[in-house]
Amino acid sequence: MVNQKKSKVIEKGRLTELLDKLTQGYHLIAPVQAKDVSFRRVESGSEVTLDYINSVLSPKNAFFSQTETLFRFFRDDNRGFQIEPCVEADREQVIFGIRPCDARSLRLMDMVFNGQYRDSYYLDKREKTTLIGLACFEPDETCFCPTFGIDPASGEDVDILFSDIGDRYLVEASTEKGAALLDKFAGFFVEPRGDEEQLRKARKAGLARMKKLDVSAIADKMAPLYGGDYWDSIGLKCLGCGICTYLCPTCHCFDIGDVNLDEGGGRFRCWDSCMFPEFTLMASGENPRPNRKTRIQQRFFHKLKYFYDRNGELACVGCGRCIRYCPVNIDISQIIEEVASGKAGND
Amino acid sequence: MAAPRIGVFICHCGTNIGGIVDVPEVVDYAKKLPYVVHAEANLYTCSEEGISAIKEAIKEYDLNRVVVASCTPRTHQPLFRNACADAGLNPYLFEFVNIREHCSWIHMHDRREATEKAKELVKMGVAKARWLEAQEEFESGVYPAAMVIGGGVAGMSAALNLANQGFEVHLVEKEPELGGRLLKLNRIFTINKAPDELVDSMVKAVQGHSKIKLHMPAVVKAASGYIGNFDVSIDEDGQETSVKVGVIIVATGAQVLEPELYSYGKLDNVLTQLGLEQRLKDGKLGEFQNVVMINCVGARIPERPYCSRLCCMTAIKNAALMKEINPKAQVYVLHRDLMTYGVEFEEYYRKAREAGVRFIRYTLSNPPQVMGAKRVEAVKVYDELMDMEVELSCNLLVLATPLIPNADNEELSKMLKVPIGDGGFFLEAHVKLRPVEFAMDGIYVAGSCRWPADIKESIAQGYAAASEAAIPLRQGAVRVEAITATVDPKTCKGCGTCVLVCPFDAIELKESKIKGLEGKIVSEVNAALCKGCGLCAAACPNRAIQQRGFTDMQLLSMVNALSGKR
Amino acid sequence: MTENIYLPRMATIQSMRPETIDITTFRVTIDGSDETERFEYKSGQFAEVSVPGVGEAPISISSSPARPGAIEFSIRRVGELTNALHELKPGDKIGIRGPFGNFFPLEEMEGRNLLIIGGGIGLAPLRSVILNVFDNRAKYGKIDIIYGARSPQDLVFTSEYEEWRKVDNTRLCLTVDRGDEKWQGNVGLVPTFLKELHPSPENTTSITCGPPIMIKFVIEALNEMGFPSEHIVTTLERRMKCGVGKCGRCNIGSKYVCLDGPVFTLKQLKEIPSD
Amino acid sequence: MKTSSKEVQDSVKKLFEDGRISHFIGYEAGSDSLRVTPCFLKSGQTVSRLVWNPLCANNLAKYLLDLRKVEGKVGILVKGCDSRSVVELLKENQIERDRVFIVGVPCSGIVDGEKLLAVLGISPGDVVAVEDGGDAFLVTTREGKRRVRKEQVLRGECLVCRYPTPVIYDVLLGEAIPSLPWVRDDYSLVRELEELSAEEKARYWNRELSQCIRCYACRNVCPVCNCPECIFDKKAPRWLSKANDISENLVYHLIRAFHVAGKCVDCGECERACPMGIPLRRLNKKVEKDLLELFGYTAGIDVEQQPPLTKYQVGDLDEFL
Amino acid sequence: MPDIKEVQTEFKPKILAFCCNWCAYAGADLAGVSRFQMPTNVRVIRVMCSGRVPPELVIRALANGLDGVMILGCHPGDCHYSEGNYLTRRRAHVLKRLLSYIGIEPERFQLRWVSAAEGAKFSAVVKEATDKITALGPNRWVDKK
Repeated sequence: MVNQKKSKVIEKGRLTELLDKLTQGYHLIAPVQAKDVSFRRVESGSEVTLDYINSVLSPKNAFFSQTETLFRFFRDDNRGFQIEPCVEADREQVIFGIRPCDARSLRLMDMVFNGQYRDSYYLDKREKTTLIGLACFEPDETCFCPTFGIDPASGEDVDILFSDIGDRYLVEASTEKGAALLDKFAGFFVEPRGDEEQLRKARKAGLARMKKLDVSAIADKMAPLYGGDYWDSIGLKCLGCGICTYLCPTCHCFDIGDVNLDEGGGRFRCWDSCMFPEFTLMASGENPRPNRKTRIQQRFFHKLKYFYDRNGELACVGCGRCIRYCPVNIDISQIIEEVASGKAGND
Repeated sequence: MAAPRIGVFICHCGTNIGGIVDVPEVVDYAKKLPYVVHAEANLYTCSEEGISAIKEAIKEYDLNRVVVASCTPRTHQPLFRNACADAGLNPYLFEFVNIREHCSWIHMHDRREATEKAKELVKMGVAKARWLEAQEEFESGVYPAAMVIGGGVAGMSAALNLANQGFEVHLVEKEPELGGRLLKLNRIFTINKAPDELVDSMVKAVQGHSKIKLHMPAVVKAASGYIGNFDVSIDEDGQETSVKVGVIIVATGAQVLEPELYSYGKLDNVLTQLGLEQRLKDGKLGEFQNVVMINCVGARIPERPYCSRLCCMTAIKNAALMKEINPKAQVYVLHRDLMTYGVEFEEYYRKAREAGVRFIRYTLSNPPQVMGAKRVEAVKVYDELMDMEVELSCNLLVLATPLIPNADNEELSKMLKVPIGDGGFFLEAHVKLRPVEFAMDGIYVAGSCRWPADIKESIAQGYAAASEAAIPLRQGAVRVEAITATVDPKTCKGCGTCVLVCPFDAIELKESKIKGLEGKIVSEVNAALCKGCGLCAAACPNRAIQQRGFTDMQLLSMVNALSGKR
Repeated sequence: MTENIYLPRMATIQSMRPETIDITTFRVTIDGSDETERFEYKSGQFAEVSVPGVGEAPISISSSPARPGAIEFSIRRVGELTNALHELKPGDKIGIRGPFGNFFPLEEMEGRNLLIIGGGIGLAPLRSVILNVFDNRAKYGKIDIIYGARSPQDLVFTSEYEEWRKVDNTRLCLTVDRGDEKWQGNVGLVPTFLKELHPSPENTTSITCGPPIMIKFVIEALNEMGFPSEHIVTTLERRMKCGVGKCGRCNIGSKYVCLDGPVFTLKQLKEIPSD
Repeated sequence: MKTSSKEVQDSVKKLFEDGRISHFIGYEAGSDSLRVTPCFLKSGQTVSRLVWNPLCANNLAKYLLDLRKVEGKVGILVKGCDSRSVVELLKENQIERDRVFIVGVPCSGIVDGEKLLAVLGISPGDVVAVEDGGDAFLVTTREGKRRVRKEQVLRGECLVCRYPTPVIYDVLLGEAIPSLPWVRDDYSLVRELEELSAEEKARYWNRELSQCIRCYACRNVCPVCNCPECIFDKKAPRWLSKANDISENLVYHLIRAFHVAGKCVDCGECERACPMGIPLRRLNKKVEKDLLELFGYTAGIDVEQQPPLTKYQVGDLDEFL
Repeated sequence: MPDIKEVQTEFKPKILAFCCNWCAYAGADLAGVSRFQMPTNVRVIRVMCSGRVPPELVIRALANGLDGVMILGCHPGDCHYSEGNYLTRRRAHVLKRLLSYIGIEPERFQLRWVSAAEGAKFSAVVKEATDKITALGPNRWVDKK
């Protein structure tokens, strides 16, 4: 953290130009409009949209791609293989427009990919990335990030925070990395006029209405529900698709697979989901989670208990994607409420 | 299952393959393919030496899969499968790669590309071989009765042959009389005798045979089943009867073309050779002076390119006869080429010439012209040899027309599921190697329904078909190639798609009796009815039904191998 | 750059010894001088063994770290990867990542009697323990090995039994579910056999590995016999991919089998969900 | 939508009371006012949870597969499209007719929430309730009642729905609706694409399908995707790589389109479930259109009708190049 | 994923032909016996009936990068199994239209009838397919732009 927060301002009219400039030195990943908004690598500032509450896919793809080559191999004449690790992108990347909830999810993902075993594929990209957050003033119905102590208008988990205050963005660096980037593009930023804090405060008014659930002892309250019939009807309703896990910014499960060609091949990892039956299916044919009930139970226990047990944090940032996109309206916030209030008891 | 150990045998086929494809290069390539533990070249893999090389290699290298790259499985697969079996390897662990018909013979001018293609074909074969599985053949009984369709000489010969071997025979003839086309003939060529003697003796033998059941006049209305087990429904004089037989011989003969040429059908002194014979036989020919015969009428023309083979001899026969009846008559035979092969026929032709029959060659581009308004008065023809046009006076014009397929061949072919080839004649399984069998097991062919045949040939073919047909009858059982469908009852969801697409009603939905799946409705294949087409395997939504020898795994592995994937 | 945890090291199959119809012991050295020696592991750990182009699977190490020179894996062919492994031949290359997971607490067991109970292929990691303690024989008390398989043909490491039996103060008791004409040993399930043998819990740690159903009943039997839960050591099996606690599929409750296991004491198991 | 939630509740209550069903699958209010969620009842005591309104998009037929083994009959609420899925499930022997009790409701269209919000210019929280008002939806918002013409805000499949009344049922709640006035060209979406050049088509579908994240929601939500082990999940042989790239995505969606050929009833669930907004109906509609044009076949009408790709006519089109 | 395919200078399409054992495969044999010379681009996979070829296999072959796939079966009415080719024909119509709908040129997937007697037709079909697909250029299953 930078001790002295140095606030700057950029006029809205100059944003596209700034983004264009960023694409020249960095891989710029920013929200792009398709049917819904998604974070994509962009080649120019004009591709970027800022008219969104949150993206359908979180920017986790930029660190933990849906499919990522771990290494390639080539056969040699001597029944052996030459293994060639995949070279990481040589350029630094900037994620522009990340919401505070998604930024927090990266902190949770770091806990997984760091530690005793360092996942260099994730961590290298993480190190090479500068996060430019966009403060969130108009959350969606399904948003409940304050539940997890996230201030949607704060820059706690980003390097730089942009706050839309009408005709300008208030720009604050919260890390050295962020400050360095601002310095590099200093020409775009001007000194604040003075009314910025006030404007921002006004915009934040709406946030007071945001859903904030009680998760104070949720992990403990989950424990007795294990195996209970509370999960039966949720399991019955669940279609077993991977929407909730794939859209979730904190879900990190993956599978590893091989490609086998005549000349060689490679090994890749790709997203996987605890909702899929094969996820835990062993070669012997045994499956410790044989049905949708046990799988959905795993998902909620992982989010609300197991991750907490291991890392001291809940594995949810309240972004609301799984609620918004679940085709059968399984709602984690409802489940949290029911667990917290004791309504989720086993009949 | 032991790890695959594949042996690859690449045939030079003398120079047939080796002269085009760089066989040593293919062998080296094969050696490096996955699971290949041995690869060698053979001068002729199908020779005794080649076969023993396979057997030895199976033992020496402990092979559990064999791939031969040579000619076509349609002729040689049984040979190599037997070689494997002799060496103690299940014959279904053999895979055939065709690098002759499908490679060296069709790419003779591009040795490099042909070699590359041969390599890739071998690679695909090896990829499939890796997934081959041992199979047991299903055995099914053969009902000891035969059906012969057609009561001409071919059919009667076949029927008598089988009946004399002690098998029950159903002989189906559509006319009210046995004898077929022969009944209409006046004389038989080379021996110059009336056919009656021959026909009568055969008909008597047939009629008096306790093992032969005659259906006459009768036609086949429907047929179903498979070798050993056919159900044929016959319409016999308006009454439908059902007959069960183990084999079927098709000997339905052919008919003579009635041409629309040379004023035939318009002027009454124009006859076909058959018409002439009819008149001679009935003694209704009357007086004649100058006879002109034209050969190849309606034959060897673009619409009907084949040579009917019999007409030249018929024309010679009848020309000589005309000269015999009226030695003063001028008899001309106008021909395009004369087919008088072999000693006997050539001699017959010489005698006709000696008797004074005159032969004039014409060409298709310059055909004879018929002169005369109410009757044919003369025929103009451009004589190739003399290089001049001659006008022959004529009061009897006789046209030699070809045999053409029966109109109902198509109907019968659909009923029996046997193919019809070019021109509408039935098509045998292999022109050289399987001349009297159809590709459909248990159905055989003899006589002119397959190709114009003279009496001698028809009888020989009748005997040949009968002796082929006697094999399953005698053995009492046939083995079905183990390419039938199998169901994985665990993944089968009982949707019944396979039941709907199976052309043989070989699949039924039944309650499973397998432990752990009791009561589950799943598909069950009746191996006796399954003909191994694989329609079910392609239609099954989750691939719970597979065709042995052509599994998804095997086919997809070939596709992947071709695209450089493993 | 830190070490890439997903990159396998190339290794060479030195020999393949068939144990049963579908189990083979692979003796493997890691390519490069000293690399095999630098592969430091402990009994109970596993490695991710891979065939490039086919895949990777966690396989427990069946050799003893006290006997360097090569690493051994005894592998049953059950899936794609193990099938592919069985289709290789000596001299072929495979990939190795690891060692991963925790290990049997052999140091804590010093001075104690050991009761080693195995079933089927479950003897593989236990063999690592057995050979290890044999090589440090003085540090342990009595060693009882109870091992069972479905039939005499399914017993693994049979060629070594004679040698094992010669070791001081060591007993090897075999049982099979179904015997044959030649079989003269015990016939019956492992837990039943265990009860019959009735080893004393006194100063004894039991280590068990085998099919889940066997483990369940062995633990029940040990409980009955008075073994305290901290001295009942067992292993768990889950589908694993990464082997390093990232891919998320092998958890039981908050524990990752690949990271916190595969070795657990009954005491630890009692604290996590039972699925 | 003349049928009210109350009618559904009463009727289901009676079915339980008369012992005609042991389970019921219907809808209940969702976690916000633009959503409903599937509801599973085991007794008549909780029927008050049931709702029926223009938000009831889910095709509940898929759940019949999960309840195959329960004791007693399973009651289910079906709209026209859902009933056609039931027909397909019956055709494929996946359910037994006498083990289900079909409660049909005529449906004059389901609301597309996103379109509704866009047309009204409001956010989800503003909506209180949506009701059927004949040719319009009556939307209760925080600010009062609004009327929206149906054509503006209907789901895509409802705009081309030719079966507003269930084709199979044991009881029909409300009056049959013979046709919907706005339905005209069923296949304009398909035709538009058919007219493009090969290159343009490739570009279009590459762009759309490159977004696919292979969450399999389209498959899992689909009632006719009911194989116990999908071929995409099989390892031997492997038809599809788990690696997500555009090439494999194409393989997935093409094979899936083929697997539902002749079974897809255009209930629209795949497209509704897709989080990435991929126009999956455009793919399925293409096959539907071809089956109609080539073989005169429409799925989900008659249990006795044989699937088009399991039969043939000698006179079928025989041109290929 | 690893794309280690080398770049070809001259485009030589690779075409797969599933041939029915009874007709097209025999027709191909006859073409060989008759020494009809033809382009080397086509590789044959023998199946017992054209009806054995599921759309998945065609789709997979095209996705794998093969430039064309043909199913060669018996003429209508001539199926050895009486109706396999009719079912193939229905499936192929639907598949061909679907492939074309996503931008795969119709020439890349062909169903053709070749009898056992049509050696000349087999070679003509091979030549025609090779020419047409060569003219189209490489299969762009995935639009690289």
